[in-house]
Amino acid sequence: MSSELTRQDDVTIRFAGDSGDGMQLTGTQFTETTAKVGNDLATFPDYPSEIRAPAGTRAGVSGYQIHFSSRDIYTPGDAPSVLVAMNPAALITNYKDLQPGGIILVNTGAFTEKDLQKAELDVNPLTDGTLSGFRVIEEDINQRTIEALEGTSLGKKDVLRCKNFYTLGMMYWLFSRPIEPTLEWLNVKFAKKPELADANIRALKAGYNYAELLRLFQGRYEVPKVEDVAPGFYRNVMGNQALAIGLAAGAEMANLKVFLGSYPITPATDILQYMSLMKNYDVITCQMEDEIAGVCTAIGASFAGRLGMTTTSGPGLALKTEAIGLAVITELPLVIVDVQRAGPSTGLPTKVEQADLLQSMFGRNSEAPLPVLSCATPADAFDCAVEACRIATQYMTPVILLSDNYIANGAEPWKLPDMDKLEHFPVEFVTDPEGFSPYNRDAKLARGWAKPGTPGLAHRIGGLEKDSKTGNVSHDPDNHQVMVDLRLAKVNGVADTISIPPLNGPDSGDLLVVAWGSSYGAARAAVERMQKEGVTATHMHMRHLRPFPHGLADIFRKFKRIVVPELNMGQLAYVLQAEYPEFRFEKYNKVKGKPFQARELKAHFEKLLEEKS
Amino acid sequence: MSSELTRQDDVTIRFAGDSGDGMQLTGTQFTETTAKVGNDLATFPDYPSEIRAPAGTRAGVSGYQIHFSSRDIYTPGDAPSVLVAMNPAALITNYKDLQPGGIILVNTGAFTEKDLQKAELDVNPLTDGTLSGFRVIEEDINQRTIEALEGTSLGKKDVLRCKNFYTLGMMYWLFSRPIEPTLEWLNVKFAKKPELADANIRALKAGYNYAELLRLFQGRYEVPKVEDVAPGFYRNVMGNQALAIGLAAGAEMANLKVFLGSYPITPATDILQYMSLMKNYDVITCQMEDEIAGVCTAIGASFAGRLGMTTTSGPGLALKTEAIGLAVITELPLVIVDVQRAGPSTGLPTKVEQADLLQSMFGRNSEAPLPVLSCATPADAFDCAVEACRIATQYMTPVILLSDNYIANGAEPWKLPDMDKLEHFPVEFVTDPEGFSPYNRDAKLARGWAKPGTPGLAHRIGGLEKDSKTGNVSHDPDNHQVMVDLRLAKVNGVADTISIPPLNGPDSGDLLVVAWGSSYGAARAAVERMQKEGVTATHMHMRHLRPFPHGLADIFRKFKRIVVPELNMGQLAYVLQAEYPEFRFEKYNKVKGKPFQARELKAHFEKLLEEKS
Amino acid sequence: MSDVQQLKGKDFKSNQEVRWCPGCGDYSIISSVQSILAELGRDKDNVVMVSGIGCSSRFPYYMGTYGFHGIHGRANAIATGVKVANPDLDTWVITGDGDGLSIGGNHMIHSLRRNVNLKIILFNNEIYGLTKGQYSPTTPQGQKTKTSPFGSVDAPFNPLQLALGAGATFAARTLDVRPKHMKAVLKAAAEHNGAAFVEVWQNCVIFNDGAFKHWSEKKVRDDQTVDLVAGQPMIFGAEKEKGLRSEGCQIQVVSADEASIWDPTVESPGPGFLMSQLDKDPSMPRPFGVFRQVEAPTLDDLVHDQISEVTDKLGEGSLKDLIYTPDSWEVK
Amino acid sequence: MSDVQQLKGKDFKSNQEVRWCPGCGDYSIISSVQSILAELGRDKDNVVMVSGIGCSSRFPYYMGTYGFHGIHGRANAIATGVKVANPDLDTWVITGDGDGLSIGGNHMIHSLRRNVNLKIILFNNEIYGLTKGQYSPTTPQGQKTKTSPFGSVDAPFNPLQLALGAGATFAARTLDVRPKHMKAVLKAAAEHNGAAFVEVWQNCVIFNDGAFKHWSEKKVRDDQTVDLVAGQPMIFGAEKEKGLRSEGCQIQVVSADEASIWDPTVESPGPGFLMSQLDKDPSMPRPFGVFRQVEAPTLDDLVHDQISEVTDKLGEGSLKDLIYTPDSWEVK
Ligand SMILES: Cc1ncc(C[n+]2csc(CCOP(=O)(O)OP(=O)(O)O)c2C)c(N)n1
Ligand SMILES: Cc1ncc(C[n+]2csc(CCOP(=O)(O)OP(=O)(O)O)c2C)c(N)n1
Ligand code: SF4
Ligand code: SF4
Ligand SMILES: [Mg+2]
Ligand SMILES: [Mg+2]
Repeated sequence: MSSELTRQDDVTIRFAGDSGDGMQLTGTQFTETTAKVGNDLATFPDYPSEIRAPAGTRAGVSGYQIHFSSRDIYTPGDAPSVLVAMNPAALITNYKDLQPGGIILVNTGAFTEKDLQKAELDVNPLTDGTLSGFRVIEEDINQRTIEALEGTSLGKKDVLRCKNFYTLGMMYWLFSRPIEPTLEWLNVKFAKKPELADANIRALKAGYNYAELLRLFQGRYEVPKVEDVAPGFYRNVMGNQALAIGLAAGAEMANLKVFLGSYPITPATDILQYMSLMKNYDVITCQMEDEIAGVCTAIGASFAGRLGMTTTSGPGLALKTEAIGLAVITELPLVIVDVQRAGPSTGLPTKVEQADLLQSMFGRNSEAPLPVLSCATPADAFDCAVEACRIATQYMTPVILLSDNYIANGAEPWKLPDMDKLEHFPVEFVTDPEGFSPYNRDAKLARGWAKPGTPGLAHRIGGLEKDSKTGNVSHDPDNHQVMVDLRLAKVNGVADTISIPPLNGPDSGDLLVVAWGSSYGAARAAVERMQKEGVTATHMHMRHLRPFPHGLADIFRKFKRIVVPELNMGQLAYVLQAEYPEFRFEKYNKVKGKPFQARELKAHFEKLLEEKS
Repeated sequence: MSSELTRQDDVTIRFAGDSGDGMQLTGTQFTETTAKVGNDLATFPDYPSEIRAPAGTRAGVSGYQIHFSSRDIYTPGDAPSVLVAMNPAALITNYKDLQPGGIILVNTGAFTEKDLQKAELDVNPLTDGTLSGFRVIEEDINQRTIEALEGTSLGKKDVLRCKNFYTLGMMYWLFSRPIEPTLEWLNVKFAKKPELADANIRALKAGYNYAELLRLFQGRYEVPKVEDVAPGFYRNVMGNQALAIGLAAGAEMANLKVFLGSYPITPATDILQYMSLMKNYDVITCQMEDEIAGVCTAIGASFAGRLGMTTTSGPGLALKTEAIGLAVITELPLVIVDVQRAGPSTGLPTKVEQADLLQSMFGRNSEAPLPVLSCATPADAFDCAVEACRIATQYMTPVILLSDNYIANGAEPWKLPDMDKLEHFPVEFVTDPEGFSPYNRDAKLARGWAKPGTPGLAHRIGGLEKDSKTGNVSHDPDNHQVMVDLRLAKVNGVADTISIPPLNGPDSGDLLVVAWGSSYGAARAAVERMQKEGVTATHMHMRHLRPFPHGLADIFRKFKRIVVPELNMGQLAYVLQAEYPEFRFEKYNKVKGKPFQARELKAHFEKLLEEKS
Repeated sequence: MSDVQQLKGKDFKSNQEVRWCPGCGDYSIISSVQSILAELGRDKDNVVMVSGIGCSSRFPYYMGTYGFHGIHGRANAIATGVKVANPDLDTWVITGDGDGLSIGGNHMIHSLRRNVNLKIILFNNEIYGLTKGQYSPTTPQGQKTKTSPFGSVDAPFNPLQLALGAGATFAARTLDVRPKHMKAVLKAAAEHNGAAFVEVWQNCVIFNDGAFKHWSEKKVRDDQTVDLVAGQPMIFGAEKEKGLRSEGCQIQVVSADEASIWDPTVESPGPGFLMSQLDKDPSMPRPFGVFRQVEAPTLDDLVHDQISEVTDKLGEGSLKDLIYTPDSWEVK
Repeated sequence: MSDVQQLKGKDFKSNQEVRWCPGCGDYSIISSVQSILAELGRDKDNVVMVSGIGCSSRFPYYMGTYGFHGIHGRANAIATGVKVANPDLDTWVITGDGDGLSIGGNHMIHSLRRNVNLKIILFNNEIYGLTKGQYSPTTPQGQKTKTSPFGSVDAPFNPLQLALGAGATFAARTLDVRPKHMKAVLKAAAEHNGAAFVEVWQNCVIFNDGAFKHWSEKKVRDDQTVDLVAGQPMIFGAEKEKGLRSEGCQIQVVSADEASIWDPTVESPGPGFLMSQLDKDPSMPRPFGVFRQVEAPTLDDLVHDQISEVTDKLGEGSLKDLIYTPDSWEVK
């Protein structure tokens, strides 16, 4: 066997093991190191389900996929080229996704008869030909780890817990990554438990050395760093984390303090968790008794002069809708984040879906328009959160920002914004009693924000319709129409400050792919691959879903066909069809709790183009 | 002055007075008697607002309009020909709506300086020419009532309370109505307080006699009964009442017992109130702690084998959406009634609007389709409620039935269904354990309904996605798609059992008016008037809003223009446009808390036709 | 800033016409609130009145202070947001037996356990007024209302017991027809540092007239009610001749001189809870006044104290710190 | 119908794999429920288990009875619908401290006040398990959790006091690690005619391990806890040498022979309320067992009794009566 360094531009690894095997940690460490090395990357953790399944079962399998490259990439990869399988259940539920000829590293230490039974296997897939066509590396990682840690003070259970770092060491060797960042991390993480730091470090090094020593793999790979990467500072970031930072940044850019009223719900909980760490940024987080209290405290806080926010997922958004209507009629700024998950009802709570668009647009009683936006990638979540804060405060309106759990738990390198170039949008509270009325509006139709405690501005707002001039309760029919029209015009006016999203591809042609949310990566990668193969197609990714930017029709007009791939039954397509009836929006839908893969989109787009010709 | 009987085919009267003047009662009595006389009729009560306003103020004015005719009519009339104004506030807020030359009966007993002040009037409109162009009959009704009741044991306050019956007597004389039905009603109503029955009867008779004696009016009118009226039994009914009866009837036709879990909210509360009187029909009503508990108890009751129902208005529907998603995924029958009111948020809670359509269709997290229907008139509410029960039980699905407070509080003669011809749709519960699985489906894709307590059928349902075959919790991606598709196909399948609504007018032409809900009367009347004037236009009224009946496109195709008048910003038009992009649906919207008037629709339709030519 | 010292009750009025039914108990409550705010020298630009939906919840519109007329049942949650966002604001919750105990019951109990520094006035008329007469969670079992035409089957809450069970640090009861008593109770509430729950028995002349007449009418009042005054014996009766004596869990009617002294400041909510149990016993007078009044840290203080502590420890964060963390790297 | 007499605990299991973490307290609760249902001879086709969302709320899937896994916080409401629709069904609510006291707090207190004949088991692990470790309304103030990294600022509920304040006719507390005690309590609940609230202290090994160890561990248990047994003296201690004596509102530790007899059946919720106040006093043992157990009409009975009464009085209505009322008229 040879072990020269083979250059490879694009690798996808999937770590799979039991929920207790620490695969998420292994994946994250590999990711952090890979980011530091200067690769572009995208990740996708895939938890089994909310509930803990018995160890060793198929339901208990936890996976973490990382796609890294010396080029820009947009997705965590379709088919992995390397699979790490820590037990039979992990192997059997994952091997089919692997590329033909891919490498499988198997921990044979977990392939006893009992292990096979737990995975509902009658025969051992390592021996029955199941894996023919793959390059299988069998290693008793359990035993190797035990050997490596001989003589430590740890009990057997704790020793075995280190096997993920042993494995990580092997993978670091295989892909020529430095082990130092992980060593540092371990030292910090276990500063108070040096015996644990030591054990994991020993395991990591042992795995690395073992791979080198025994030449386990047929070769060793190098994935050079991205060369044409824009200069600047970078940081690896997860979607929920970027969103949390963006919310804090957005508030600061509005010159306001955050008030986050929330209630835990997968996959949005992290945002609340991240923000509850921001106490020294004067960020208030209140975990309330339910979603309704979460949004209502945020509304109260906005009334009091903070920037009210609330974070949730689909079922929680459903509960908040009545209160959001109150924010619409009182015209208070409010940022509502919905990290979508698969439904209906509780559905598949840890799986991805983008099916809350129509709920966001229309899920309120009566005419209660508000702006809706959605983020495309983990790093984009930062920009979108800032944008949501901008719109909320500049237009005095609730805003819904849609993310999903593919973005939320995925990670990618984030090019940090240049602090000097951030365009702040400071709020000016009303302070002048002269001519004050709560519904005085500016040119954008936003009403003035006068906070309690300001002398001479005492006023009352609320859920009853108000006179457009005095702000008093009004039952006047014409006034109602005026206010309904004003609220709608204000929201539509947001279109004046946003622009058409960039086109990935020519600005006219046979096929326009209009996508939104986390389908970004798959849609863009699919289209770019087609372009490379000489087929013209263009991808346009919508950040603003209500209102749409001006001028979309001019773009639509220039394409023969428009297709809208969505992880739902066709929600954006529905909205586009209603608003641009002169064009035909073709749906391409998938509702399986899984993201699109670039190759499946590409195959579909190619089919469309063939049909046409 | 002559007082011959003038025949008139169509009269609209508006009774207006202070909230405390009993105008709603006067109106209802006039309505009941008019129904018995055999006129067709439609009514529209207009309360000031939820809250009691100070006596005598403009905000405190309460109105009741009745339109009756010897022909079929569809609306409570646009401009009244007679206005009864019990005080200055009532006069000033209503006289402008009157037809030119119309009659105004004024109670001058309430026109003191103080009364004028309360109505914010500097000068007396009776004397300053305001009313020129109308035929004003001034009468001190307060004084007349006091005189009529001299010698009774009642105190002055109670005596004055009888003035509405005095007024009613005058109107009965003017329009040649019998007083007997009201006498009977008074005797029953005050069976336990004969002195009150007696006083009101004396007032009523006195008013009648006085009008006759003094020839107060220039003439006396006769509105002959409708001649070509279909034979059968009739009853005058209000919308909420018809809806309540329909829900009870629907359950019975499904061979089930009602469980209504609800929470009071204007204008839906009456339905709960009517149904809580139905104890001897084995109807269970539970007023719960909130809307969420209302719908959740109904879901639990359906699980247990009753027909669960819940009634609410827009803000309440917003609260129920999460739970409705649970009913969607558990595929339990559930009837949800939303009596729409003007919003957003609390909005104008006693005013009409039809702006909950999009909320009904899309206001739930993820893909959670369900059938939506809407009623057109008070009597139609009965049929729609039965239809909602049919769909809910035959398809094992939640159904949303939309009404609004124009229908809810309006009244019309209802042609009672022939009991023998009612098409029952009895539910057959699953009882056979052989091959049982909770998601076994029939040809309509409805799953079987097995109720707890049935031996051998113990099973678990819930909000997590279930395996389409076993009914166990499933995280399988393909199964999720299967279930999402099945739920959608089932709801779409309802279209197989409904038909295209009848066309009022030719089946092709220049203009098709597509309306829904309580705009029925105005739209139909507008179109029929145009037809009488020789202009062709056709009205189609949608009962089923999701799914639409098959074959609509074939109708749309035959018209040059399609207009959709709605009391919202264009919700049905939006849906139609998204679903039938090959046609153009023009919006005509009004959001003023008021119903359409036939004449305003006619004017708009005529303008459209002119534009075209 | 307005010279708050000189404000009178009427200075706390807004320019909006008050629209409760003539005779409604709400009038006396609003004027009591207005006068105690004036007496306490509160600044009307610093007061926020938050309500839900109901007749009572129209209250903020009639006050010349800042006000928020929310949605049904959510006043406590909205007010929690106001108070925690800005603890300097003098924040009041105005709610009804439907608004605050039915749909809003959860926010009520949670704001009490968290001890949010809110002054909560619950207008208890034992009926839904605004929606025209349905039973509420305080309507007596058996009462006929619009939605219980054959008598309500629901057992009602005892609002004080619910509040105490939820951990209220201040719980009191008063009556619309006794403005003096009401003002004393409201003042105590206003000065309590923490969540103050005040139940006010309020007559709805239209839909539930006389619900409280057995305790509110002048002729029976003295015999049928007893005032709990901190540090005073619990005496009652037309001649102040009777008293309550609490022995263990038993409370007995005794002569005035044997009456026990009332102390709402004992740490345990037990005595207040036992006292409110008298409501179940027709032979006993109904107690009014402050049932519990103890000091405990408020949520709003705790939130801001924690922010200060953490900031002291970690240093004030800047936007840049948040974005440029140590794990970032530079590409040149 | 199955021969219910012969069922065993395991006959109440479903065929679904149980998926709680190894070591989770939930296991002992489900097996206790299964065995008491068997012991009481309940018919599994007549039992309905209703839950909300949470680790604990997966319970119905593991039972071979009818089951409804609802949405977060709504178990009590769904179960109320089940029970009132068909009072013959033996209806249970399975909920957690988050599900039943946080988002579901309102339905909880309302079902208790209405005395719906439900058996409510609240799995109190003082944490949100399913969402991986955020503080709940029973988490002690100051505890660090995922959403309170600097310590929780919320004061917690005392679930028993909340239940009693809401009017619970049956309220009890037990522990996962004492299956015998738990079964006795659950049996009493199962046999109570009315809403039975049972708080079970349940250890979450993953996110809140050892939360109850000061009262649950064998070595401290006897000294730190006292069992409330109806008709028995309240004694505790390794040698059963100590007792509780209640004098007035004071409860004191005395020697075993001076201990008072515990009686949960007194009408007043006062004694149970005072007993649960001991939780605040670190020097006192924590009481377990039945805190209150009194008879009162149940909502489900009242609803159906009213239907019968009205039907007896007015006669059974027919669809025709509903439609063809006396005020209808005929056109020929
Ligand atoms: C979500 C929602 N549900 C129901 C209503 C209708 N509603 C308005 S006020 C009210 C009850 C009011 O009762 P209470 O709180 O006792 O106030 P009161 O009018 O008696 O002062 C109800 C049910 C509403 N406005 N919003
Ligand atoms: C409407 C809604 N909000 C939030 C959630 C997320 N969620 C699921 S379980 C849970 C809390 C569970 O805690 P608890 O009731 O104590 O149960 P445990 O897991 O501890 O047994 C939360 C917040 C949800 N599923 N639905
Ligand atoms: S209805 Fe009752 S509570 Fe409402 S304003 Fe009138 S009297 Fe007061
Ligand atoms: S997370 Fe905690 S409560 Fe949930 S199953 Fe595991 S141990 Fe039990
Ligand atoms: Mg009330
Ligand atoms: Mg818990």
